[in-house]
Amino acid sequence: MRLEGARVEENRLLAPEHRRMVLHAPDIATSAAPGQFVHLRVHDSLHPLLRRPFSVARRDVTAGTLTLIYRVVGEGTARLADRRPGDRMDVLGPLGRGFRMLPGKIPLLVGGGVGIAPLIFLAEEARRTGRQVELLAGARTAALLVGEEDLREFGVECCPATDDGSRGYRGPVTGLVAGRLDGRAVYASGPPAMLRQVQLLAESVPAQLCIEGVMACGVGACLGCSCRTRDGGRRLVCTDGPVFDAHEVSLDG
Amino acid sequence: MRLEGARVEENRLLAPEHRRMVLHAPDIATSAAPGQFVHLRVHDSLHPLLRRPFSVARRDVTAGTLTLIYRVVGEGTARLADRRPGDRMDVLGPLGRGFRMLPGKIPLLVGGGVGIAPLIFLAEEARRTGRQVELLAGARTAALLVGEEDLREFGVECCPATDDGSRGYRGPVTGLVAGRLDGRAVYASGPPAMLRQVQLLAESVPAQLCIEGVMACGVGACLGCSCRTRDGGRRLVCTDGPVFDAHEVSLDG
Amino acid sequence: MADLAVNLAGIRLRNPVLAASGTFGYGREYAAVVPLDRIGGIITKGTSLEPWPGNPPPRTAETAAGMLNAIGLENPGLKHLVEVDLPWLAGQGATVVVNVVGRTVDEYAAVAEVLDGQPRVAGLELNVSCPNVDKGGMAFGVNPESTYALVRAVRRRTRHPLLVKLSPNVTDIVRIAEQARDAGADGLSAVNTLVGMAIDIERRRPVLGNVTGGLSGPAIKPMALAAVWRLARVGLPILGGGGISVWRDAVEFLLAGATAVAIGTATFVRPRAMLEIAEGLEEYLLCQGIERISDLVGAANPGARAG
Amino acid sequence: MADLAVNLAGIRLRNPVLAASGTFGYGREYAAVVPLDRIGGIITKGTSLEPWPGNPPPRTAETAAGMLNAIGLENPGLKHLVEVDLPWLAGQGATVVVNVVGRTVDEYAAVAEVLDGQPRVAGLELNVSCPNVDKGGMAFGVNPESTYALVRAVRRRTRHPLLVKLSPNVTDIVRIAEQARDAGADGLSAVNTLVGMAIDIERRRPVLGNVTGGLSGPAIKPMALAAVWRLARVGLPILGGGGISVWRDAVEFLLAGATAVAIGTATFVRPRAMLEIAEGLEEYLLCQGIERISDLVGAANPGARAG
Ligand SMILES: Cc1cc2nc3c(=O)[nH]c(=O)nc-3n(C[C@H](O)[C@H](O)[C@H](O)COP(=O)(O)OP(=O)(O)OC[C@H]3O[C@@H](n4cnc5c(N)ncnc54)[C@H](O)[C@@H]3O)c2cc1C
Ligand SMILES: Cc1cc2nc3c(=O)[nH]c(=O)nc-3n(C[C@H](O)[C@H](O)[C@H](O)COP(=O)(O)OP(=O)(O)OC[C@H]3O[C@@H](n4cnc5c(N)ncnc54)[C@H](O)[C@@H]3O)c2cc1C
Ligand SMILES: Cc1cc2nc3c(=O)[nH]c(=O)nc-3n(C[C@H](O)[C@H](O)[C@H](O)COP(=O)(O)O)c2cc1C
Ligand SMILES: Cc1cc2nc3c(=O)[nH]c(=O)nc-3n(C[C@H](O)[C@H](O)[C@H](O)COP(=O)(O)O)c2cc1C
Ligand code: FES
Ligand code: FES
Repeated sequence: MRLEGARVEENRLLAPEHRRMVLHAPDIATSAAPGQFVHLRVHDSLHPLLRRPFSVARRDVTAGTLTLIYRVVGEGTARLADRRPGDRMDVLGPLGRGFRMLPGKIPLLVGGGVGIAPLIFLAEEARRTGRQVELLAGARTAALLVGEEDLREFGVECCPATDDGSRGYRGPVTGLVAGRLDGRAVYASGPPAMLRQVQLLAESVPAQLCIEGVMACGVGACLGCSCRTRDGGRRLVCTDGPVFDAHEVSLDG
Repeated sequence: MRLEGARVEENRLLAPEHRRMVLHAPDIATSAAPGQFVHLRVHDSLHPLLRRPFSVARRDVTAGTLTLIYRVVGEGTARLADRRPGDRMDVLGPLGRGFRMLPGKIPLLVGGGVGIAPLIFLAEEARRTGRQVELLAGARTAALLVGEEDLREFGVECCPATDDGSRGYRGPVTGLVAGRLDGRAVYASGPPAMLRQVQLLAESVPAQLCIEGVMACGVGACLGCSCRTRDGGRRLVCTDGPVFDAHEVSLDG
Repeated sequence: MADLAVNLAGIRLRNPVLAASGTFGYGREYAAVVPLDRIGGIITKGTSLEPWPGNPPPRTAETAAGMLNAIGLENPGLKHLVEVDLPWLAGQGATVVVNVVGRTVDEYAAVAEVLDGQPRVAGLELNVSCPNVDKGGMAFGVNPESTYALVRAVRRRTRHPLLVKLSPNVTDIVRIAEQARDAGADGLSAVNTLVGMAIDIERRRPVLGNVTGGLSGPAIKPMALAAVWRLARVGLPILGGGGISVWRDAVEFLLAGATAVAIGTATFVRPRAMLEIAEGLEEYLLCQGIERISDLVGAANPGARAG
Repeated sequence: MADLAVNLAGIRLRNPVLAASGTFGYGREYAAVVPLDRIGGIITKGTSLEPWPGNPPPRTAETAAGMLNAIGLENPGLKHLVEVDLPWLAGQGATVVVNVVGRTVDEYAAVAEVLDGQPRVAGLELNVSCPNVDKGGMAFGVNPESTYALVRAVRRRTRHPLLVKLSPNVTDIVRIAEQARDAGADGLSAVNTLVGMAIDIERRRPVLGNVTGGLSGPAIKPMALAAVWRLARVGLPILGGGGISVWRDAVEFLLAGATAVAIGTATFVRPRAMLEIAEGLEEYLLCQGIERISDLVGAANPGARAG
C-alpha cells in the first residue's frame, strides 16, 4: 500500500458517462494485481469529503501508469471527470485482495457495465501468462460496451450482450453464461443483480465475484464496508475482498 | 437586483495573487453604480458554501460586461481563480449603496491594495461626466499596484505609494492624503487600517469610505453584516453600505 | 398537475416550502428574485414586543458546509411588523408565519396576544430555541417544564395555529416536544441551529462577537433529519428543516415525517433555492406518479404517527 | 526545535496528535503510510470483554463535509487486544490508549481490570458516548448519575490514566463532565459523534442498517470546538476532537482549552493527516516563537482552568 501523488496523463470520454483515466503512479502500478483497487481523492476540497474506490483496469509497469475506467454517477465521479492531464491526484493503493487465478481451468470472465474494468486487467495478465481467456461483456446498449479497445491491444475479443439487443446477445450477459460453464472457472464483476445471477448459475464451478461496497477508509480501519457471508459471518469488502469466492459471500444485503 | 447566470470572458493574472475577471452579465452591468458590489457563487459545490462579495471595478454597458479585480486570499477566491473563459457563474447584483459623488468638490480617490477596484469604476464615471479626478493608490510593492492599465484606458493616472518605496511615495498611501485635502471630497477604499487613517485625516472634508464586512446574504436579509456607527447605532454593510460617510461609521469593530 | 398544497397544523400552504425565520428578512429583501406568492410561506425574523439591537459583530462565520450566526434576534419590534411588514406582505400574496421571541413568558404572550387580532398572520412559530440570546430563546426550549409553561401561556392568548420551534441542543428532543404538545401546540418546527463556534487563530479569540453561535446549512442536515424522524412519533405535524439545500433533501424530511420544510441558509447560497425545491418536488411527484405531496409524509418512517 | 511533547492527564505523548478511536483500527491498517512512533498516540477501536459483531450494513454514509457511521462497536474482544494487538503496537513504538466499551458497568470494569496489569497500555478512554449501540455507550454518557456510577466503578479497577469520552448529544455537557471528574476521571475526551441520519429517497428507507448513526468530519467541528470551550472550565485536561482536518483546526482546539487532539475522519481522507498536522503545529510554534505547545492550551479562553 502506497500513497502516491499521481499525475493525470489522460482523462477522456469513452462512451456516454464513461471515461478512461490514465495516472502516472509507478509504485502502485508495479505492485497492483487484477481485482485490486485504488482509493482516490478526486479533488482537493471538502466536498465530496471521502475518497472514491476504483478498480485497476490496466497497468503498465514500464510507463509507471495505471488505467481506470469509470462511470460518472454522482458528485465524486463528476469531479474526477473534471481533472485534466497534468493535474495531480492523491492515490492510495493498491488495495484489497484480487482475483486468484485457478490453475487447470479456462477462465470465463463475466463483466457487467463498468464492472468490466478489473476483468481487463485480469484478461491481460492471463494472456501474459499464456492462458486462453473468454470474456462475456454486458451493457445496456452497444455504445456502453466499454473496454474493447483496451482488450484488443492484447488480443482478447469479448462476447457482447446488450439489454436492447443493439449488439450481440439480447438480454443480460448472464444469459450467455449457462452453456459455457464446463471446465471453466468464473471471474465476475458487475452490478449486484448480475453477480447474484452468476452466483446461482455457477454453483457447480469455481467462481469469484468482485463486489462493491460503501467505503470510507478502504484499508480495513473503519469496519464500515462489512458484508455478510453465507454462514452468517462478516467480511470487509476492502481487505477481505473486493474479490470473494462466490460460495462464501452473501449478496442480499 | 438581479440573479444572472454570467459567462466568464476573462480571468487573468494581473500581479502575484491578483486577478482580473470579466463577466458577461448584461442586466447587472447596466444597472451597476460605482461602489456597488456583486455577490458571486464562485463554484457549484458545497465548499466553500457561501457567496463571495466583490466590488464592480468596471462595467461596459454596450458589451454587457462587468470587470472585477480580486486578490486570492482563501478557498473562495482560489476557486474563483480556477474559473475559465466560457464557464458559467451565478451572480447576484448589483448590491449595496455606492458612492455619492458630491458636486463642487474635486474628487480625491484613495485606494489601498485591491481596494482600488471600486475606485476605478468611480474614476471612470467621474471622467465620463467631465470631472477632474485625483487617485492615490497604495500597495505593498510596485508589482501589486493593480488597476493602472484600466485607469489609463480613460486617461486617469494614479499617484502611487508603496510600503517598500519600490514606486512612488515610500510609506502608506495615507501619507499622500494630508496635503491634498483642500477643496476635495475623499472617496476611499482599502484595508481597515487605511480607512481608519483616512477617517482621521479627513475630518474637515466630506469623505466616504467603502468598507468590507463578513457577508452571508448580501441583501439585508440575515442581519449578519452589521457594523457600528459612531453614535452607537447599527448599520448593515450590504444594504446601508458598503459605502458610508466617514463621520457616520465606526471602524474599530 | 401534482398537488403540492398542504395543511400544516391548520396553516394552509400552496406548497410545502417555507422560508426559515431569520434568513429571509421580512420578505422584501429577496422579493426581486423570489415572488412571495410562489413559495409556501414566509416565517418572519424573530419578533419581540420592543425592538432588539442584536449582538456585536462579527455575527456570522463560514464553516465546512455550514455557517455560524449569532445575530441575537435583532428586530424592529412588533409595532413595525404590524404596521409596516404585514400590510406589505399581504399585498404580495404571502402566507405569513410570525416567529415570536421574548425574554420572559409575559413578553412572548404579549406578542401573541397582539397578533391574535391579525388576520394577515397565518400562524405563529414560537422560538424557544435561539442559541444566541442570554434570556429567552433556547433557555426555555432546553427544559421540559419551562417549555410547557411558555407554550401554555401563549396558547391561551392566541387562536392562530401555533408551532413550537425546537432546539436540537438537548438530550431528549421528544420529551420537550411532548411538553409542547401537552401545553397545546398545534405543530412542531424542527430544528433550530446547533451551538457551535470558531476561533481566529491569528487573533487568538472567538471569531463571533458573541463567542458561540448557531450552526446552520448542509452540515447539520443529518442531525436535523434524525430529530424529525424521532419527533414523528409525537403525533403533531412537523415543519422540518436544517440544512436542506436541494429538493432531494426536502424529500428526505418529508419521508421522515415532516409535513412541510423550512429553507434557510440555502437561500443565501442560491436565492431561488425555495423555488427550485418546490419545482423539484412537483417533478418528483409526477415522475413517481404520486398525486398528493402529503402521501409522502412519514412514508419511510414506521414510527410516524399521523399528525 | 519547538517542543511538541505534552502530558495528557498523566499520559506522556511525543506530540499532541492522536488517532481517534475506531478510525485507525489497531494501527496495522495504516502502518505502511503512518509510522506509529511519529504520531502522539493511537486510541484503539472500542474494546469489549468479548468480541462484538457490530451492526448490519450499510454502516457508513457520506454527508456534506461529514460521514455517518453506525459500526456498532464491532471488535474482536479484549483477549485479542492483549494477545495480538498490544504486543504488535509495542513493537512499533506506539503510545496506546485503549477505548473501553461494555453493555453493563461490570463489563466496563472487567475490561479495565484486565488492562490494569498491562504496561503496554498508556491510558484508558472510557467510551460512554457511542451512539450506535442499544446498551452501553451513549446510554451511560447522556445521564449524569450513570456516568458517575460507571466512572467510579472503572476508576476503582485501574491505575491507568483515565479519560472519559463525552457525547455531544446532551443538553449540558459540562454537568456530565463534572460527574466524570468527581468520580475520579483524570481527563476528558470531547467529543464523540453527533446523532444523525440519511434517507435513501429511491428506496424510501434509512441509508444505514442501524437507521441512525454518528456524524463525524469537518461538519461537526463547530459543535466539538464549542464543547471543548465550555469544558475547559471543568478543570480536567481535555483531549479535543471532532472534525479536525488541518493543523489550523488543531490550533483552534488547543486555544479553546484542549491539551491534545484526536484525528478521525481526516485520516480516511488523507491518511497522513496526523503527520501533516503535527508538522504544521511545529512550524506554527517556530513561526510564532512559542517554545512549548502547552503554552497554547486555553490561550483564547478566559474561562479555561488549568487542567
Ligand atoms: C472496490 C471497488 C471498485 C470499484 N471500481 C469501479 C470502477 O472501476 N469503475 C467505476 O466506475 N466505479 C467503480 N466503483 C464504484 C465507484 O466507487 C462509485 O461509482 C463512486 O464511488 C461513486 O462516487 P460518486 O461520488 O460519483 O457517487 P455518489 O454521489 O457517491 O453516488 C451517486 C449515486 O451512485 C450510486 N453509487 C454510489 N456508489 C456506488 C457503487 N459503489 N456502485 C453503484 N452505485 C453506486 C449511489 O447510490 C448514488 O445513487 C468501485 C467501487 C468499489 C467499492
Ligand atoms: C462589499 C465588498 C466588496 C469587496 N470587493 C472586493 C474586491 O473588489 N476585490 C477583492 O479582492 N476582494 C473584495 N472583497 C473581499 C472579498 O470578498 C474577500 O476577499 C473574499 O470573500 C475572501 O474569500 P475567500 O474564500 O478567498 O477567503 P476566506 O477563506 O473567506 O478568508 C481567507 C482569509 O482572508 C481573510 N478575509 C476574508 N474576507 C476578507 C475581507 N473581506 N477582507 C480582508 N480579508 C478577508 C480572512 O480573514 C482569512 O484570513 C470585498 C468584500 C466586500 C464585503
Ligand atoms: C442568519 C440566521 C438568522 C436566524 N434567525 C432566526 C430567528 O430569528 N428565529 C428563529 O427561530 N430561527 C432563526 N434562524 C434559524 C433558521 O430559521 C433555521 O432554523 C436554521 O438556520 C436551520 O435551517 P438551515 O440550515 O436551512 O439554515 C436563523 C438562522 C440564520 C442562519
Ligand atoms: C468509523 C468510525 C468508527 C468509530 N468508532 C469509535 C469507537 O469505537 N469508539 C469511540 O469512542 N469512538 C469511535 N468513533 C468516534 C471517533 O473516535 C471520533 O470521536 C469522531 O469520529 C469525531 O472525530 P472526527 O470528526 O475527527 O472523525 C468512530 C468514528 C468513526 C468515523
Ligand atoms: S472501508 Fe474502512 S474497513 Fe473497509
Ligand atoms: S450580509 Fe446579510 S444582512 Fe448584510
